[in-house]
Amino acid sequence: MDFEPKILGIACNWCTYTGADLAGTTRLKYPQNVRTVRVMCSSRINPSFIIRAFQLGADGVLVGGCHPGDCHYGTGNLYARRKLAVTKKILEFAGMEPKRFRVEWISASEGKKYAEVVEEFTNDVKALGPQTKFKIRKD
Amino acid sequence: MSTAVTPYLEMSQAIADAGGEAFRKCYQCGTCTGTCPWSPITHFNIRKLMRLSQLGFDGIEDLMWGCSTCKFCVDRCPRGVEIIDLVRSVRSVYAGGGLLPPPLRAFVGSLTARGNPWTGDAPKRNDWAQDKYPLFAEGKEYLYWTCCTVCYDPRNVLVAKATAEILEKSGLSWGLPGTDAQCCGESVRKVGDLDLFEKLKNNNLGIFSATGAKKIITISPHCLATFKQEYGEDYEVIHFSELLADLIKSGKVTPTKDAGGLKVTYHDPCYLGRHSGIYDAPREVLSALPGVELVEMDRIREQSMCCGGGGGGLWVERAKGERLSDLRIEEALSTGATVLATACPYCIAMLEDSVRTMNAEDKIKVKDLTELFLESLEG
Amino acid sequence: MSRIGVFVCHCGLNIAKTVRVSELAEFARTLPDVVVAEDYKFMCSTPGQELIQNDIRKHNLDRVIVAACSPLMHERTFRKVIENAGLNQYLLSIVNVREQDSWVTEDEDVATTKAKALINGAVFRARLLQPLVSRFIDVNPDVMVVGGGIAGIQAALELADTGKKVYLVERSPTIGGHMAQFDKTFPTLDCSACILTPKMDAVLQSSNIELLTYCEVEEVKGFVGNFDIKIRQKARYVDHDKCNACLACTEKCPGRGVSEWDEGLVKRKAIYIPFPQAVPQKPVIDRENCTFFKKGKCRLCEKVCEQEAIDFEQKDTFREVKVGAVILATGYDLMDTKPLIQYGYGKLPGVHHALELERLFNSAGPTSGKVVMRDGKTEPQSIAILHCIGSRDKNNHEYCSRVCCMYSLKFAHLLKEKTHGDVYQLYIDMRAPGKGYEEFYNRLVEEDVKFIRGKAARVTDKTDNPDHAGKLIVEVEDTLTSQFVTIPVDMVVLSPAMKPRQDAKDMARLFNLSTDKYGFFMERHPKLAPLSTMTDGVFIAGACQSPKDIPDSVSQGTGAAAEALTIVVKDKMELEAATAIVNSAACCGCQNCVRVCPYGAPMFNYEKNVSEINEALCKGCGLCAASCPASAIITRHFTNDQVMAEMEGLMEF
Amino acid sequence: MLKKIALEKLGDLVSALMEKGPLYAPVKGEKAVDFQEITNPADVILDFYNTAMSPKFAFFPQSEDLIRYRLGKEATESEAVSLDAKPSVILGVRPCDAKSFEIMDRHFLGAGIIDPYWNDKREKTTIIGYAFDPSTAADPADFYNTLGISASDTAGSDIFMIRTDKHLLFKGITEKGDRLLKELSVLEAGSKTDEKTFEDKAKKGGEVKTRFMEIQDKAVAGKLVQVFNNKEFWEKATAACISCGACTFVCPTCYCFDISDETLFRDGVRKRFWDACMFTDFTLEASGHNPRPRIFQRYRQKVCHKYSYHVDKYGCISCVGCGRCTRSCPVNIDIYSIIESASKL
Amino acid sequence: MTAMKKIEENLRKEAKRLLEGGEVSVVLAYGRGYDENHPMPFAARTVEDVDSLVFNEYCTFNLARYLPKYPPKTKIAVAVKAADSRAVVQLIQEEKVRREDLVILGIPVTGMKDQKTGEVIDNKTTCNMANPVLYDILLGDEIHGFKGGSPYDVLAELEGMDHDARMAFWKKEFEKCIRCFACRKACPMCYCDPCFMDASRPRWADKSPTPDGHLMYHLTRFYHLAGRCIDCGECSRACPVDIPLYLFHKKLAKECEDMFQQAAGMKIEDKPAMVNYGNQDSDEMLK
Repeated sequence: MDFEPKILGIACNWCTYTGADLAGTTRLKYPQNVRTVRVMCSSRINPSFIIRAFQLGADGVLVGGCHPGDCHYGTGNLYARRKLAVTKKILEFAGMEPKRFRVEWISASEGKKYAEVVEEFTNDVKALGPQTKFKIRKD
Repeated sequence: MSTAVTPYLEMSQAIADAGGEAFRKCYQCGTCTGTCPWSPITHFNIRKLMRLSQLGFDGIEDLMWGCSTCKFCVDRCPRGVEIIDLVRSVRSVYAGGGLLPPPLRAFVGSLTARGNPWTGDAPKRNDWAQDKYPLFAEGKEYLYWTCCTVCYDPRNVLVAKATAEILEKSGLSWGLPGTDAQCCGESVRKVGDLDLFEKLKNNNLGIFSATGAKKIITISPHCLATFKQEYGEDYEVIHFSELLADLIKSGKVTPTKDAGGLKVTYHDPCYLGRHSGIYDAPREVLSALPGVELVEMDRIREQSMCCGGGGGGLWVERAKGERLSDLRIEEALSTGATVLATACPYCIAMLEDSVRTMNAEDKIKVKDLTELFLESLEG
Repeated sequence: MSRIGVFVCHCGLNIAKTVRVSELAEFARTLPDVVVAEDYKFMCSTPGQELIQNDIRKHNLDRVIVAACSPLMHERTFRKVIENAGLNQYLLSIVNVREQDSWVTEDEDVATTKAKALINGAVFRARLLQPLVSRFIDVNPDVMVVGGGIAGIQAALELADTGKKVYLVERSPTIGGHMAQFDKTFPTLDCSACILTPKMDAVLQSSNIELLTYCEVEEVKGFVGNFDIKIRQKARYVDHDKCNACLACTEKCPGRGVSEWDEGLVKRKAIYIPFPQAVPQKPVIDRENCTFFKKGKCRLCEKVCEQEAIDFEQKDTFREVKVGAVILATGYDLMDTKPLIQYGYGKLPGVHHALELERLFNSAGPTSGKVVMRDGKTEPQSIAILHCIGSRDKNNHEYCSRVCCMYSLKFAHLLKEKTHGDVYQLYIDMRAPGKGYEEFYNRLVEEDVKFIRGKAARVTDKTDNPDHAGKLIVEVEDTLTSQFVTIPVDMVVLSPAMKPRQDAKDMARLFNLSTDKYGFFMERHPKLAPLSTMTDGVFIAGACQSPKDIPDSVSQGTGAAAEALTIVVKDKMELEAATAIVNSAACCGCQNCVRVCPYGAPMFNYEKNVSEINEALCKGCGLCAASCPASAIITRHFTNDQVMAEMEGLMEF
Repeated sequence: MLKKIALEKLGDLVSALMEKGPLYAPVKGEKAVDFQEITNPADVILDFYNTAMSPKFAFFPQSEDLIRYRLGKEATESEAVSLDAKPSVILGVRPCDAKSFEIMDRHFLGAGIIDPYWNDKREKTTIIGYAFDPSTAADPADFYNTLGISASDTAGSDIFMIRTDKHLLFKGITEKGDRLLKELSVLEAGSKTDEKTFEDKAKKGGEVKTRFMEIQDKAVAGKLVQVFNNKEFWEKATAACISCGACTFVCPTCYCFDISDETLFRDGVRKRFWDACMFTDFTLEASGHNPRPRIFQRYRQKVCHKYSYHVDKYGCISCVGCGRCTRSCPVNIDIYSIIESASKL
Repeated sequence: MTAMKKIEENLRKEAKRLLEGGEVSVVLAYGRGYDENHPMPFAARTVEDVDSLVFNEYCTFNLARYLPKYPPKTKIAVAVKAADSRAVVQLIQEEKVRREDLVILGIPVTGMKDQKTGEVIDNKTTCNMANPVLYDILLGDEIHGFKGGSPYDVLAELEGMDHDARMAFWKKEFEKCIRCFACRKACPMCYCDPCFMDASRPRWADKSPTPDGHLMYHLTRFYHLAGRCIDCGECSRACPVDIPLYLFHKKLAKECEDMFQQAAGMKIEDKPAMVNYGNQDSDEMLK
């Protein structure tokens, strides 16, 4: 059987989560490897969540927020962008493949973009194979 | 017999698959047709072509050769449809099997057999140069990419020479491609023969990499747009008019001879203007010429009128009254100019032809920028 | 140990078609702490709700998970359901197995596997959910309306009628807005002034409305129920308390400025009231064009003013206003059509834009209601009205401006009436979806207006046809016959896009609103909360939200008034409970929360050396929690451990 | 019993020991030397001063599983981790560290309750002590002499090893040691000369001088009780302390631990693992109250525990003067100096 | 007289003056340890204490670490080398200390040595600056023309590795960790107490010393120090098992400087980078 990656999604309530809903309302089809946690704002995302997700065995982590400037809380995602950028650098320097972590700004009206991003990211992660670097091994 | 028609969606899909899927965005407002320079003089209707494509209706074949890919409609389209892509796709779907109109058959045949559209012998490609100019080799800075048209078309050979002369005088390190150079493939791509285009492209890319060419000067805006948009990003491609404007600014070449109050008007080639966004450089060159007065026509720059030579149009015969170039000459004449300057071999061929058939040779001359410039150097 | 109930909704076949719902319930029963799991056809229906409530009682549930549609759809519904069964509403977790599962795949196995993982995540999270209690604060009973156009006027009047005090802030010297410029209104063709001016007067007369013209909002602090708003009163150079509106000054003034009201078609004085029916009827001095301000002498107005109301020394002043709710009705700008060179506006004198034509129709306008060319005398014999100029256009504004079809029809009618000329409508699609609109369209068809389905491509004055000399030629394809048409006309009218106010972004920033991708204010929900914004207590009405006609603007004004009233009618109000709090024992005093919060909710207590969060200001975004290195901030309902637990559950299988 | 082996045959001995069971011996890391379970005989080195970490981990690992459990639908299944230590050997334990095992025994075995985890491993392990090289000066941080330990003290070792120019000499100290020596056929029997050499070398150990002060367990214990409330003294002495746990984790006689249940998904382990009295949360109570919120209080606790309470409870000071705490301290706090100044108060 | 001796002399002189004049109530500097090579951080409170002050090439400690524990309005003189002064600046930015409470005694110095190995640490584990960025009194002569290369040169090897090799490197290093927390306790920027690692809800990482917990602890701590680490190298020197934490901190400092155009602890007017955003920020940084 093909490797089916487990991907953790973290989506902001106002844009990306709503955009993902829109993908559903418009009946777009895309791979179902992303399991999403809803948070109110991408700025809620503590970088440790990302590390933890990989420890829990996520093969990839996809973070979605409003487009910079369109944050429902005004400036939240501008801070989030810095946080997530540094998180990306940390993962990469620790030795995690950078392609396993992706941040996308997807607005509530971008259902199509959501589906496309998920598809592309799923394929990227699939190509990388199972993530074992951070995954906690139960012996 | 019923006159009802049924949507033929497989055809519509085939067109979409060939790269024309942007037509799906079209909401049939007619801005394209209203903008299209052909609308007042032919029955070509680009909107209708899109409508027929949307539903796969019959009649596409009758319309698809009318477009000269001037890009005016694309710029105006409120839906952002890449209309030229549609034209290309339709042509490739319908004519991919070789169902070309007769004039285009010779054009494609020559390209296939000889790598140029002018049935010229490949080894004679550089005959115009009479061995006066250097060949490009590793270590040289600029590759002067001669368009097939300036190599083989007797009128345009003058442009090739003028350009080479200016380059020689500029002191730049430059060279011509060898006789293995082939057509950039722009027109044949727009005619819809993508396989042939790929072949030509690969041949030319081979030349670039074999000779280490990194900076390429084109004389034809069609080569310019194709290299920039279709060949990849490893090269710096500039049009000769840009280079010339820079050379003048930096004082490397200085026009001296006074033209004595010559009235010149300038025709923006579609592929230099709308396709490549170059409007100012040619005008800068003209205004640098002593004794030359630039008078503008009504339709210029972003709204320039097409000469009709693009998209294969150069090889298609059109009846009198259906030629855009005739209209353009009329417009040029109305400005009182005695020289119609331009910067594209296709435009020169088209406009020159119109001047001849309209018997206006004593009223106006069609000249390339380089020719005008060279004249002012030889003072 | 929690006692969790899991309720799986079929949503008819919407979910059940792709997700094996009974298998899902079966799976849920195997999970620790899940004491009951059931599936049902429509969980949101009354029997479905009762099923949940009965199970809560029967199994003594303390957490409820509903696997159904998106939480954005029915979270509120199910919160009510469990609350009515005696559970705290925050002890609910919604699993989205429709929008983000059954609808986006066709593979049953894939959909069911994902649904299981999502349910497991919800169970992990549910264990850690905490009951939350709403908080109450005092509410200031007054309301501010920003923008004195028809929407704002309507909102202010409605509120004043209920006895509430309203501050109506308008940045120009008069209220009335764009509607004051119109002559007639579609589709009824009633006189715009006749229906608007009584309302303007009512504003002036109302003892509950404090009219603040020539004012702008400078700063907004506070939060729903308790806004502190700083208003800038721009210097009028006329003391309105002294002025008796005799307007002698405006007669004598030698200064000339461009009349905004007349769309620049004529000049007005430098000391002026914008138009005769302006409210208030008191003038202001336009400093730019005032001879005294420009040259240092003149003061004619001062000399003629018996009230000694002219005050050249006047400065901008500021005042603070406290209100409980705010309605923004700041309207729209008309797109500048000059950059669309193909239509020749600004170059070809025969080309007009819609508001200019409105002024030509108006008996109080520059031509006293005569439709004439810019020469002031020639009546056009043929007119083309060009729709969708800059609207529905990727190169300009992608949206439909919604009112142009109808006012273009109105123009056609008025032109027919006033000029008896030929009128062409060049349209892409005729949009007439409103009460009486289609009928109006039909009427115009019968009035022999020429409809050409095609968007105008070009307007030019160049032609070879001697018959057309001196005319404007409109080039267009009649798409219905596929023919390229050239129409010679005397006058061209452009119907340009309505666009967000130039400073809409600044206003949005002041009130912490978001704007949509075009720059219009974003509503909280396009269907269910169209007048609310993400800032509690701030409502929007009229064209500041999207292009709108008068009936819709008025409805929204009334609606926004009602929305505002829901807040200020109460003495106290409930606040969202999912806010952040500081665990002061863990706070390291780094003040990151204070630095990042967009709402200024965290404050640093220098005595205790810890941060404290003003929950009334907190919106629960969680930025502070993610910025807290010591994990001392608890974003309730999205706490670190809740999020981490959910992640764990999602990743187990 | 005395046995010997040529230095170059160390590898053979190591291989022989590895056949008996797990062998822990000093291995050179990138910077420091530490005990590790040997997988490659060539890794063992004997040229070292002392290991960075103490060998206490052999009986008291930093982390140890106690119970494994799985959260179930109705109930949680759990299972105690069985005690199944294999007979093992620690080679190369310095005299001060060997002595520490005896001190730790008093706590884990002698307090009325036998700690099964310690006991299981302790019983099954043979300790081969290793004299400090008399030709090398003691590290300035060391003060084991103060605690009555010499560089060639055999106390706490089952076998004691001394290196000569060409050989390693092994002397059985306990019955367990003798048994192992007998079983090791790679060893040659020691001659009379060897015995003489061993004795000489052992004596030489006394010539290695560490820092020294005269102390008596009871006296120090009493003194510290007196000084306990001298806040000024403690604050000044510990002013530089940053409250990390380095000193306690490297210490051979610190035995504090914490217990925690760690669950992933639904499988979990109850673990015990080192804790340190230097940490803020060491004494943090559930109520939020912390009886030792200040650094000086925690440092005082450490000193008093080792030099006073331990004396009261177990009759000896819980310190062997190995100097590790001082060496590992990021700010060079020196317990010896603190005891010294406290004694003078 | 060597530069170091001169600094020591000036340190005593200034400390005495400041304490005598009552300008400060404490002088944070270096005192004698159990031997020459092991000086200690020392807080001189009286004129008599001043005699115990020392300065030599082993006085590596970053004394900024002690500043936040003093109550506001305590007047403190603190001796700082270049990196240490950046720590002070960063603490002022973060409002953990007040500029007006400090008399900063700047120490321009190079050639400081690691106490364990005796190696010169310039350019390796520190920010490789010679002069303090902020001071009131300079205890030695400003150093001109000191060039030791970029503080980020030491990253070349790790940056050159592929991801797998880097993961292997860090895995091996983190496995040595004994969770003594000396790194965070020695760090002048790690003033949280309790630290996120001490929280029980959620337990970010296993409380017991597991490799997975080490990974979470160190990576999160690196994150918390991103844009704040002033590259003094104290964490790595404090580590009893020699984990080269400084490499990771340097990498993030370098990345943050690139992304946010701001180095930690250079200007007191700066806002800490990770609780800020800039108009020039772009999505490039997420690539």
